[in-house]
Amino acid sequence: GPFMKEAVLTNERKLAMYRRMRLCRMFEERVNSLFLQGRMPGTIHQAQGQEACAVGVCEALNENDLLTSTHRPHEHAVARGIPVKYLMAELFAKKTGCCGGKGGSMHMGDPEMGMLPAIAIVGGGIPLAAGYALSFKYLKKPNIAACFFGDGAANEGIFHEAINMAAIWDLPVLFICENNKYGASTLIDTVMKVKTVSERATAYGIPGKTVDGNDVERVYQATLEAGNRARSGGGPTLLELETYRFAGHSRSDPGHYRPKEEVAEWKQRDPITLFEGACLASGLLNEKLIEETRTSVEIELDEAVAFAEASPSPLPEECLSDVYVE
Amino acid sequence: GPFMKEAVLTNERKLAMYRRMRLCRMFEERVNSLFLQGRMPGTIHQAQGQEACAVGVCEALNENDLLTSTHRPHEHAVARGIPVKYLMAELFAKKTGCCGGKGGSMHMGDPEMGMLPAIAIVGGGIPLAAGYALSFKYLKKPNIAACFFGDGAANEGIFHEAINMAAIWDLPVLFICENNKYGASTLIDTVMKVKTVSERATAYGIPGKTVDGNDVERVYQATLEAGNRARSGGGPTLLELETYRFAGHSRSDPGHYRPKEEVAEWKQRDPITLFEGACLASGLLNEKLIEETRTSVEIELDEAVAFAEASPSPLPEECLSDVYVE
Amino acid sequence: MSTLNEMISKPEVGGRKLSIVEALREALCEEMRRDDRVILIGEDIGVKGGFGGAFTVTLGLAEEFGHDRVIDTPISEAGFAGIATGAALGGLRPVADVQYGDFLFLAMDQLANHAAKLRYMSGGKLRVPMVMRAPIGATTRGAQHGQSLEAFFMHVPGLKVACPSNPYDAKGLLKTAIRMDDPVIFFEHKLLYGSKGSRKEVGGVEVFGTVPEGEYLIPFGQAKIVRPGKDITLVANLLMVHKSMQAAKILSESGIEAEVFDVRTLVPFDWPALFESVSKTGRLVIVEEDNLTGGWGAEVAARAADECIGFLQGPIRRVAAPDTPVPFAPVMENFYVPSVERIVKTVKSVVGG
Amino acid sequence: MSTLNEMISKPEVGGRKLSIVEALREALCEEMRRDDRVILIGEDIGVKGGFGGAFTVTLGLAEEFGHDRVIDTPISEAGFAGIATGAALGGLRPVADVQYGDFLFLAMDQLANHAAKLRYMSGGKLRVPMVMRAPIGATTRGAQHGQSLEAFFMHVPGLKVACPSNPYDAKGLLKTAIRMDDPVIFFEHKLLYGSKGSRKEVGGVEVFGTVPEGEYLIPFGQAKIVRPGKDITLVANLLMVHKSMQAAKILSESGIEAEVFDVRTLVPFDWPALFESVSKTGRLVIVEEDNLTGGWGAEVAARAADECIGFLQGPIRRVAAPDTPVPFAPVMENFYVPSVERIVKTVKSVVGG
Ligand SMILES: Cc1ncc(C[n+]2csc(CCOP(=O)(O)OP(=O)(O)O)c2C)c(N)n1
Ligand SMILES: Cc1ncc(C[n+]2csc(CCOP(=O)(O)OP(=O)(O)O)c2C)c(N)n1
Ligand SMILES: [Mg+2]
Ligand SMILES: [Mg+2]
Repeated sequence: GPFMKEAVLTNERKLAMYRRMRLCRMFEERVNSLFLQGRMPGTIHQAQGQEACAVGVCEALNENDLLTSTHRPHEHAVARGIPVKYLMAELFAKKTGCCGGKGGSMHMGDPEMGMLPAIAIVGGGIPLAAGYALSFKYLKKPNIAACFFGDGAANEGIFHEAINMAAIWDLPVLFICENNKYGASTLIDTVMKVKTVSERATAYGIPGKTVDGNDVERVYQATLEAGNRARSGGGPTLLELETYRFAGHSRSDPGHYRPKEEVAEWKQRDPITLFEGACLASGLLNEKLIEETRTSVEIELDEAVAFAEASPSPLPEECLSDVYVE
Repeated sequence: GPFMKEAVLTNERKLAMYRRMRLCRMFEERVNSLFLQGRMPGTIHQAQGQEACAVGVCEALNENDLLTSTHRPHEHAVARGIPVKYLMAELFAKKTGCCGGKGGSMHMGDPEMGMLPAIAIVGGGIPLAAGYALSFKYLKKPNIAACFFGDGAANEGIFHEAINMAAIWDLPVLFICENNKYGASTLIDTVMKVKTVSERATAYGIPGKTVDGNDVERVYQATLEAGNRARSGGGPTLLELETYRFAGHSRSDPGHYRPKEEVAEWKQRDPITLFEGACLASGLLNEKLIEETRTSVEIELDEAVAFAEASPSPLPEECLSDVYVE
Repeated sequence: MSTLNEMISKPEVGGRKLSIVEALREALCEEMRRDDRVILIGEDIGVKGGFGGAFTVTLGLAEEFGHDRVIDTPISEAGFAGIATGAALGGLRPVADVQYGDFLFLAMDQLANHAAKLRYMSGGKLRVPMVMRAPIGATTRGAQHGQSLEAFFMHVPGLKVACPSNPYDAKGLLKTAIRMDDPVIFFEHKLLYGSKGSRKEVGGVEVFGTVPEGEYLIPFGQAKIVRPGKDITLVANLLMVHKSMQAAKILSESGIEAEVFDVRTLVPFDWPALFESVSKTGRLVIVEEDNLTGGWGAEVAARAADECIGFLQGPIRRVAAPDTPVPFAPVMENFYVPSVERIVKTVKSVVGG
Repeated sequence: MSTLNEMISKPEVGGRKLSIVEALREALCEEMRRDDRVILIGEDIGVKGGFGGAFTVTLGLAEEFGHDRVIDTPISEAGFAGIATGAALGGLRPVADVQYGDFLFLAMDQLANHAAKLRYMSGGKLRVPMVMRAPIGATTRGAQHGQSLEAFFMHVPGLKVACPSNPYDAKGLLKTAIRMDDPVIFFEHKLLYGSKGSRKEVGGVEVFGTVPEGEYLIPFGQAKIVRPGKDITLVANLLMVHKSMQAAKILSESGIEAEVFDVRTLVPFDWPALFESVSKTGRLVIVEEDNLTGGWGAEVAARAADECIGFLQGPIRRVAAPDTPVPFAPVMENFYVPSVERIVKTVKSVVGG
């Protein structure tokens, strides 16, 4: 049968997950300050607060599995294991970036690392993941495709069409909705009568499940379970991760449409603090280790920024290449 | 409050419904033979066997309600009460046709008679009905929009998007799925894991209901009920009518993908025979009345064909008009 | 830029300087006050504490007109395009908008197969008085947030297409579009919105045009010669009108007087004015941000190559984006988007050659 | 027509006369036998007892290759366009199809924003080896089943576009498209399919071309002069190649020798061959079934008005459908679709004038 990871997380893996969550968060914080310094073009959509989703899901994926992402891809890319220097270089619009400077923040990804360039059309990545899963199934590969999208994407027609086809063909794909309550400024309850996105799975005859998206172990377990089901021919699952973004929708958004109390409440449930707490309690972590982690992450990010800054820009004419293979 | 029809059907109305069902069926039969004689251009999608849906639904609509239809619109148009001579003239591509010869079989309809030109893009009429319903609600009119579509249309993304918006805004619209088991040659069970289309209503938090689409009284009652709910601000309903088309998908289709037994079985449940039987049993109908009905319908159709044939063709250059208002 | 812009939007007495965002907002506001049937429908356009749409155009309108008239939708472009169309059939005058023009592709079927054709299919019985607003142009957002899409919609019979270059035209054309009984795709360039609101863009052009108080309408199908000249006709729209004006300034220093032709609306297009200008100058260069192949400029060139062939003293050339998606990196994007230099160079190649 | 057609698809030894439907089916069959990764995906293409797609092209293929390779989909054009794209990214070579080209608008976002741009967005790391087949042309089905859509896709960088006029080209180009690593939109004209199968159309052209047995490929970007002539260049594709050939015959009776240029692929376009022909003849008329404004013919005219201006002895004219939706009534549709008479008249207006 296909390779399936252990459900029980070893201490080693937990520590790696902890560091990766830190890396995600600190990457976003670094990007934020660099952006404010005007050192990055375009706009950015950040994911502080959603680290448990990114890391929990990616921890459950195998090397040759495929991940798709959205306009908010930074943490997904970090969690998937794309070296941060290539992500940073992309944000700096450098030739060494993961997309050669052609993609930018909204298209971060690296097919060679098991992640398509992120799709900035809301919902647009859903059929791509299903199609990739079709190729896995057809080629009899043991892999799955995992597709991140937001609560807002669940109202796009493509969500309906792609999930239905994945369902009738039992494709090895996971539809993972990061429900952070808002699509831009729009509260999910105002654009959907159902209480959870996962309920919609019933319309396609597939399992739907809602889990705490700020609990990285829960996210891991749920993803692994759904993944194993998919790997063994059981078809897709619609997995909803309840989470929250601490920052605004994009850099220009102060987020006045969200009650202060709501933001504060969620910050109380910071996924990193939660996991850190658990690891401290179990004695897996201690202040010293935490400090060391922070420091090593800082160094990794410093090196990434240095790499990005030292990297050459693409030549203007390079915009003409990569349109066609032939 | 808005005008709501009586739930109990008077004998008078039942007789009118019976005649209308006959008119639908005999219209299709007449069109079929005219088409085979090569007297009609293009193609046609016929609805023999689905008369209870067309007549039951339209009987529950008020004068200023709005109906939308599909590539299979003939019986919907007849049931809505558009004089058959204008429908026949359209099929003959004449200037006197309900669309002036610009629409044809797949775009039959007449806004002045409460029916939009039929939409031949599968699912394409669903948001139009919802939008029309939005105008009813906004203008505080007592009306509803009723939208016919097939089982195949329930897999189009627009089905998902439009029904969701109608749901969150409580629009006065009925989504009426004529489930005749097949989308062209494709059996519904092969493209949908759920057993009924109406189950999908749960994904939008609205009522969904499946009824016998060959029982015209049931269809009427279900439509009236959902319509009253919509008229009084209760929002949309997804109504599924289980039925069957006796003919092929389109004129060129012999329908070899359907088991003979299945076709035979459904023909046993011919909606007209069923209603006729009930009316005979209750003494409302007798052989004489049935014969008179047939005859009067024949005459109406003869006159329609005569009108169509006597009507002028549009001028070639007329193809240039009606693109813009200004 | 503001001086160039003055020349474009002929200052009127009693006018104030507004950004395009302010001019568009004023147009929506005036039309909504004038006619109850005018409603707005789109994503994040009326949410309390929200953005007023992706570029603040609808900011404050929900407060004045309420949420029955400023309707926030789910992220369902095809769906609300169809709902706007249906509502228009039902007697309303919806002004819908997509946050980025690129998303119009999601609504393409509803716009091109339905909104554009319903009147025709009905034999002239129906009217579809709706407007779809769409911000376009490259602003370092990459391939899915920077396309120019005029050509796709200019090619759909049944749709009208507007593309204002300045606040005066933006207000006047939007008011006309809202009163029009045909569906209109209304393109706005992100770099022309102006910096009011939180959305200032790098490379943005400060277009504060003088806009008269209150009522005025600009008819569709009337181009504007924003700079008269005898040597060559420069046809442009949106941001490219401004770049063409800058190029014209530089060109006149070397004795070439370019006539700058602002199309204002692509459908209907003011062909008589174009032919008159080209017949006079004998030379034509079209400037568009759209990809070269199949851009709207091709149609302009084709018409001139038919109607004006006898007057042409040189080749008809186009300054357009190359046939590639929009790249992210500014160095590449600046190469991609037609520059003043490229316009100057191309004009000289035509006048010289 | 068959004699004209002979001239088009140069008979080869060992060839047989096939309809375009048969030629396309043979191309699919050969490629599927050659390469396991080639799969078909679309509506009603493999159903037992079904149609073999809307126009019988895939008839029998499910029987040979099974339902894992001939995949029947729900009616979800955007969805299966995206799934085909994803499968292509994953290493398969999907050949998808819509039943009528008009439905491509439903998949426009997946085709134009995704399939066309993924390679670029990835900095050249991805390949999207997929084909989307689409039957086009007016056949008295009305406004939503008769459009010609080449121009929309010719304008999307990242997509390639083919439009064969005869069985020989249809087979050779489809085989090339399937082996190509870029996404291809493959247009087929309903009236050229031929009457085999149940789908004979009124006004259909009996194009039975000689097609060699087995292996041959036709490269994209190579136009074909299907009739040499010295007086004027007639550029056409699909059905219009045949009407242009008929017109050329009539014209030669009045001493005008038209060179008929079959574009075969719009992207890439064989510009050198076009410029050579126009430089030789000095006159250009483009014949397309598409709506005039913004049709692919506009691009051809624009390029010639740039590159060949010095050689042009007359205006560049286009024979195209008027800017209206497709009408249903045959009398109107015949007026709408470019006729041999209109081509003859237009050519004379150019040669005369
Ligand atoms: C098709 C489409 N419509 C609109 C947008 C503009 N937009 C970008 S992100 C966003 C909100 C998405 O919300 P959600 O799916 O919940 O993801 P989140 O931002 O919460 O991570 C919107 C409307 C887009 N990028 N694509
Ligand atoms: C968007 C779109 N895709 C495909 C078609 C071709 N087509 C016409 S009818 C049909 C089947 C529709 O099935 P269903 O919705 O069940 O309606 P029915 O024909 O059974 O009444 C198909 C695939 C179309 N007209 N529109
Ligand atoms: Mg969200
Ligand atoms: Mg059906």
